[in-house]
Amino acid sequence: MSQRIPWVIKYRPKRIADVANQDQAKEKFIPWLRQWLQGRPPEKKAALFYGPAGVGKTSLVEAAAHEYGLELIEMNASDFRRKEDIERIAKVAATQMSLFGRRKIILLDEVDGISGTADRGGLDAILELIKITKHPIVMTANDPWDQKLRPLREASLMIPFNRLSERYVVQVLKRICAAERIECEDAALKYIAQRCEGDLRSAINDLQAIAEGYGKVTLDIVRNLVVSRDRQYTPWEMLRNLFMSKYAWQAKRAVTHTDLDYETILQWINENIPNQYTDPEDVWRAFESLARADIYLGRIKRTLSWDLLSYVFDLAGPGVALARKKSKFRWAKYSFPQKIMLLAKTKEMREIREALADAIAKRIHTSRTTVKREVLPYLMIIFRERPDYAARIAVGYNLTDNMIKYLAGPLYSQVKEHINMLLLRMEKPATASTRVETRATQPQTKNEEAGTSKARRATRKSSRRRRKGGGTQTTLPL
Amino acid sequence: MSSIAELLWAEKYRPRSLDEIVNQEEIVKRLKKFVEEKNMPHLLFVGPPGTGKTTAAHALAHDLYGENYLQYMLELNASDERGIDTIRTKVKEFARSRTPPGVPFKIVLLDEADNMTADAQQALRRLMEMYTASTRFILIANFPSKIIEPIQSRCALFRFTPLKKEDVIARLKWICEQEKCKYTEEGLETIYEISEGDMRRAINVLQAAAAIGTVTPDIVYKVVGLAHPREIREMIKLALDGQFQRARDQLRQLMINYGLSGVDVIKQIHREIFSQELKLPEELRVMIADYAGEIQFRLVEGADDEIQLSAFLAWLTLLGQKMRASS
Amino acid sequence: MSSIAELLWAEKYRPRSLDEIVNQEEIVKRLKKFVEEKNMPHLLFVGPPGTGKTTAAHALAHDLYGENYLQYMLELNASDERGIDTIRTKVKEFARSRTPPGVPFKIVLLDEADNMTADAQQALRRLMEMYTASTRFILIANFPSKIIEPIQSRCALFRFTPLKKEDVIARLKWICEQEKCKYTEEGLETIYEISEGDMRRAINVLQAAAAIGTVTPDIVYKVVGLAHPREIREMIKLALDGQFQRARDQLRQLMINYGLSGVDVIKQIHREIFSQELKLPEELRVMIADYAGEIQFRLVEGADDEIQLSAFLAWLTLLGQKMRASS
Amino acid sequence: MSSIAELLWAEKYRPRSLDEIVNQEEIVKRLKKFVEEKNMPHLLFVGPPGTGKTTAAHALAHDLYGENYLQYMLELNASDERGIDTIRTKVKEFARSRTPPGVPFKIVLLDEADNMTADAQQALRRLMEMYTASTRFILIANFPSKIIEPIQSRCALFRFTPLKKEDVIARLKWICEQEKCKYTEEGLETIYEISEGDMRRAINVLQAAAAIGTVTPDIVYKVVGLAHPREIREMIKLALDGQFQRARDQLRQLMINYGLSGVDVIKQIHREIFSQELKLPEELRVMIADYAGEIQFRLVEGADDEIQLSAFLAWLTLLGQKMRASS
Amino acid sequence: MSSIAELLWAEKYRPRSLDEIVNQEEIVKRLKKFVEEKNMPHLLFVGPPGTGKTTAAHALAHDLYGENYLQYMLELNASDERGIDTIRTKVKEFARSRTPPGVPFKIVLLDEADNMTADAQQALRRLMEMYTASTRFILIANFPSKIIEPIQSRCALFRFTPLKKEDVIARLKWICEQEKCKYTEEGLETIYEISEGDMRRAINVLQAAAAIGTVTPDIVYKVVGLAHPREIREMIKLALDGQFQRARDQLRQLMINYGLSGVDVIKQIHREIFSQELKLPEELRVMIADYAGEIQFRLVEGADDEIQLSAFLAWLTLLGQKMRASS
Repeated sequence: MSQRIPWVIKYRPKRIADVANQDQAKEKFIPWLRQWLQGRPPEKKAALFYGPAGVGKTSLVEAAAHEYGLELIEMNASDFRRKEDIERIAKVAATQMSLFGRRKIILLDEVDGISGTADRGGLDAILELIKITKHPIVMTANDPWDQKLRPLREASLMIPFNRLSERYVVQVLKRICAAERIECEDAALKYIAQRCEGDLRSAINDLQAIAEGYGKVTLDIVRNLVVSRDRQYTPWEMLRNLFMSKYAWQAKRAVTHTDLDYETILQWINENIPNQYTDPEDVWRAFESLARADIYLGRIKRTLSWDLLSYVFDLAGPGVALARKKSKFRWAKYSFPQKIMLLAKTKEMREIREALADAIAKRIHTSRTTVKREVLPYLMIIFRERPDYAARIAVGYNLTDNMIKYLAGPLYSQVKEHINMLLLRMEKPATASTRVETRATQPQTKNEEAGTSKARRATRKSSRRRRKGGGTQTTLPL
Repeated sequence: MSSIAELLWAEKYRPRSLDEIVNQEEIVKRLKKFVEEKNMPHLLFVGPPGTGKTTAAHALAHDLYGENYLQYMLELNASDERGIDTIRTKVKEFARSRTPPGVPFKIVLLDEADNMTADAQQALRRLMEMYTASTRFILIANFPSKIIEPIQSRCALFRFTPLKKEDVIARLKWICEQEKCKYTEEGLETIYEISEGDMRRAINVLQAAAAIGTVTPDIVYKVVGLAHPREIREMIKLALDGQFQRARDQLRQLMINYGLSGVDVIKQIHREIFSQELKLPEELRVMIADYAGEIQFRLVEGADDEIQLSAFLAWLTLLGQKMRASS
Repeated sequence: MSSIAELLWAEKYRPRSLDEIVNQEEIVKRLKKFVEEKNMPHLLFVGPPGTGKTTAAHALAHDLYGENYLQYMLELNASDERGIDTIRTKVKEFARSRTPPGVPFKIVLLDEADNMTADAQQALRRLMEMYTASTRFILIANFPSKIIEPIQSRCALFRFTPLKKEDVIARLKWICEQEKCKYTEEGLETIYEISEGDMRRAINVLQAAAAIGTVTPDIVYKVVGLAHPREIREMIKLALDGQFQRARDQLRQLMINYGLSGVDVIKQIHREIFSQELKLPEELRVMIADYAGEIQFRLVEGADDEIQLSAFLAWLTLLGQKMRASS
Repeated sequence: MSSIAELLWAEKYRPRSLDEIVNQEEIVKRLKKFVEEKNMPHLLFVGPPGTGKTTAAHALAHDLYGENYLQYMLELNASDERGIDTIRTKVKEFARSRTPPGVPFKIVLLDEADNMTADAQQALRRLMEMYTASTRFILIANFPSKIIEPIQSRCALFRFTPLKKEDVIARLKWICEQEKCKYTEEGLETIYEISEGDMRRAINVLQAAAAIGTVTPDIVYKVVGLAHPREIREMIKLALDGQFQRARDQLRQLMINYGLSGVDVIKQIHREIFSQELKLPEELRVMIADYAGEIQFRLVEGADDEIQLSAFLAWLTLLGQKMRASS
Repeated sequence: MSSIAELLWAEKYRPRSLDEIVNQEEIVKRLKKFVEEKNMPHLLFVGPPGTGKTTAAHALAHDLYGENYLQYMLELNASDERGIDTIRTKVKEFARSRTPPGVPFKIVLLDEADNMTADAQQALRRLMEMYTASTRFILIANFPSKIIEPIQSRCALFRFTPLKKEDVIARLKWICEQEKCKYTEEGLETIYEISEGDMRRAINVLQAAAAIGTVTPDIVYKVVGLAHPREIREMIKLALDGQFQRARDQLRQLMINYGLSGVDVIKQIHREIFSQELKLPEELRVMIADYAGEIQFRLVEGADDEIQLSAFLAWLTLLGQKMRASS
């Protein structure tokens, strides 16, 4: 059944060049790998790739293995990774290649998925493995900031991967469509790309599901599959029927005869109550009823008493419909729930905020919630009032470009300029103050990248790159 | 199939193939496409209990592989051990095992996947990818939000909704014809209402009722041990008319005679509130439903049956008073 | 029987054979038929606690197999045996044991069957079918609605209703005569009211009360650790009369003297609201019943006994004020 | 006794034998009978915390078996031991150990028995029967109503009541003399009020207060981490006077300075509304008590402390306004 | 001062060792004893936010284990961890890791422990017992009364008190000198007042203010004003003006863009309604505060914060309309 190979596998990058959109990662990774291949193992014998799912972390390793003719030894979350399992790999890793054997590269995928209970001793064994290995080791993780991974971070070259741009995802999808001779609409591909939020793998899976199901990829089909399908009433019809109901049973029928799920139904009604009702009293009554429906939903979630589901429908349907006492019935224009759209649109921004909160929470020893409430607002003020000072804090916390963008908003480029100036100054010898250096040796604030000598080298490289104007990510030493 | 299947209509008339599934048309249509193409992505079936998720998964497998489909499918449900260890051993082994010629892939069916730990889901996620050439996963869940993001993005999502009245009744009628049993329209409607969109339950009730005689509402209520709606409505009316004590006596009678628990009573009340037999201003129906829900929740949390139901009737009485006062 | 049976009247005066059962005539008649025919289907006994379900099952077995009936009966308690697996093992073993002379089957008695999960009940159903040749099951449950349909449809249903006042009192009197203990009519009536038709409970209370002296209402309330209704009514009246602080003092006294929990107090209040001893406009009873439900729920959720009951009394006080103002 | 006993006055001054127990005379008299007869039934001690239940049980055992009584007594804490199985194993083992000379039974002391589920209590009942030849159980509970009937009827019941004010204060004074610490009358009275008849708690507070200096009300409130009632009253007054903002500042101060949670504050407010120090029309007290119940419930359900108490103060402010407007 | 990298002052000037902690002398003294003896019980640190609880825990560990103390300390935050299971797994794993040289135990630091449910705390207590041989727990909480009794009795309690004004201001001054930033006395006093004794907050405000210019009251107010989203006030005004839809857009801005939770929004609303920026009749303020309490309670019970807050805005809109109509 070879023609049935899933497209994610069929169109996996074969060459390093095929892994697009991750130039910075490659810039760090390839020289490191070359050192290995030239027989001079680098100081950090492992590299840790991190970043969101589906952006090419594993692919890059596979492509490199393919290109340099390395034997790929892989271990991932589906394998047991107890102490003894890692040690098995370690045996292989500790031996030099035989005369005829191929060189090897070891891939430990998803180290953040190493389980505390089932993979007892696994992390310690990996550290041991890194010490003794005679072959390059690459690890991947979505979230490398977990406290238990700290030793791994310290022992590894940290290589960040970016979320893929929408444009790039569309390109890839297009290429696949061409190769598969699938008729496709640009708008449809764009829609898929938007929804996948930089996760190429899920985009390709979606594409394949649609293409194989329908033989073509049009915006209509995509929308239908991606939003809700399989319904007697579209959300618009559902709303129309609901708001026109004179009797409780009609309204109940409206909300139960749609195949939107209950949470989505509530969102549609939430969005459109003020579109339909004009009198504030009606609006309020309707929302009170909807709020009761939401309370039942909360109770179902907490107690798993599905019996209560029908009360959700009673209050979201008849309750909202019968709230109208003063408003005249009118033909209203209904809108798609803004909250759902807004959440999709801001997903990346929210992720950045979480990452930022997480990074800072660990440094000042408090919860993410507290950081979001008590620290980020003040940081934001500093970033938007004093770009020069902000730049120093950005350097102090190794903030990524995205984080800086989030904090500085319109002043982003100014903060960046200051950072570049700081980096230039750092290239001059003996400017770094001792105070900061001591800080940096503290375990939890330890620079993720390397010791100081290495750092300087990396700095030079990154600042040179920056002068060329390339790159979207800063991983700053110090 | 053994004789049990013959005895139990729910088993006997469980759809074997996608064609026999009479509802969820859109879903069935999409699933049939997969059979045609002999290909499919990983699937995630979500929806409340009793909406046919497991049945659909089996029917799909049946249509793909024929009668003996079970040899190509590994089924793990909630009562099975499904920690990270099982995923790494049992599931992996099955996924790795040789795919027979002519079969495009094997199926792993995981029921109540939302109850699996995050660890186990992580391991699963990798398996889904590694063995995607030879194995497809069907995950079944009540709450999609409890499935980790990377798995969701690897699956085609299918939302199952509670069965519609006409679908359930059509199915019941068809079974009645097969089994040559007598029924009235109202009898079947009563079954639908009692079973709340759960097809299996509906068929069980039908069978029990048919064993006694013609399937009428009376017989149905008797069989399931529920009060006759008329009695429930009487109780509601008594309370609304201000006859609180009499309503309470009626309540006691119902609980004793039918052996109803507090939740049983509230559920029956809830059903009657929206019935047209009960003459009520529409707005009041919603208010009563809301309060009934509140009382049911309290009972679920462990409050006392009698005190809570008294409180409910008392509240109805007060409502009736207000209603009369305002008119 | 051992000496414990002697000590506990509920045991000592438990009917041994169907003939000795003095109520539930209808049921007894049907059960005797089975003894005569030496055959029976699976049985499902439902009804509130203390209505004689277990007693009837034992009496039936006694009449079928004679004095040593216990060797032909396997008694399982659903809440004892953890999980269906134990049940399965035990039943398997028991089914293999020799059958009684003259009767073609043995009996498995499963108490509290409604405490089993739906899944376990499904497994049980299969067990019932598997061993139907050599065994009959008697399932006992409080609420029939918690027994799954397929089991219900396999069993003959017997509904046990709460004992009637005259039956309970006649039985208590008879025991008093046997035990030569003194009582007043009101004392026995109080026992009946407290035990709510639960015969076992009634006999236990009788025994405890008789141990102290003549069985009077005062003694009975003392024995069961309840406040005397009079005191509860006084408290309610004080609050309604605007004497909030005194009502609160009374409340404290009750909780301390009788060791009553908040829920106990609310239950007793609930009982008194409907008593004719308390002169109250009907409307007030209704409002109090409504609010008592709210307070009881709060207590179930873990709110503070004293604060909540104070709130209740405060609310009563406010209600009393309004009432006086409007009249 | 180890050094802990020396350190903790509650331990140091705990009565060792029945003779040393200065209150609960009735109970002590009955218990001494058992010692004389060297026989006793199972016992059930009920009553609020700190009324000497555990102490009495130990003293009884001491008087029965002498100084080394602990080797003949198994002490279990129902809420500690996970489930009835542990209890069963331990009791089994203990029952096998040798019996004390001269007394035909050993004692199993089971604390917090009312925290056991009804099922576990059923199992416990069977245990009590099984080992009745060689052991006696002393069960300790706060609320008798949470102990199942069959156990109650197997035990002799002892009701412990909260200690009287004069008894508590006399005891505290006596300890103060032993320990040579200074106190004012009001200081001891404050301790009594805070400890609500719980002797252990009273002694603990006394010790903590004495460690700081003379035992005065101020010191006592500080030690137990409660706000001074004056401050609570001030806050209430500010709100009623329409000074919402200042009342809220006061609230924040209280929460921050004393580390009071919302429930703590509500409890203190509840206490103060009934104090004579706070001049309030009776009607207002009642309304506040009612609303305090509502807020306390919300807090128990997990609502935010500061928001809920602000809402409470806001409501007080409104109330104050209306009051002034109407007068 | 470094001219390149800069840190948050809250981190930069956090005391590293017990010696560097300048207040809470009593506590520091007791903690130093532990370091000397290289032994300690479990600890419970309670007190308002920003009083140095976490800092003290770190400093203690630092002094016990030296610079690399973090490898012997597991830091958890109850409000970030997903349930007790995660905590259990992490602790289990950590307990297995090697112990530090010279000190016989490692430390588990659990912040915001009072955010755990009572059930989770029970599980925690068992964890503490299980690993007591190799680990010590430091629990941090705002309110001691929200920690269950059995945990409290297993820990040595440390009460952190709010920092005194002079302490806070002295510290701020010292930082200003280190950082060479300009300030006025009134500026620092304003910071103290705004931060309500929370040192961390005070330092955050100082840093932001100093970044803008001389730390004067004006600048401080500006910073605090900027830190609190303007959208809250606009939202309230829009709603009162009848612009429900636009008000809701603002709400979404707050929740999605600023990442505020529902409770955060309610808290901010509380702050705004009593601020002088918002012109509102006093009575209205109070009504809104009262209703906000109600809504916050619903947030706890409901599933979707936005729906509940929409209901709040709808109510405000209605209120605004009535207000305009009456004036």
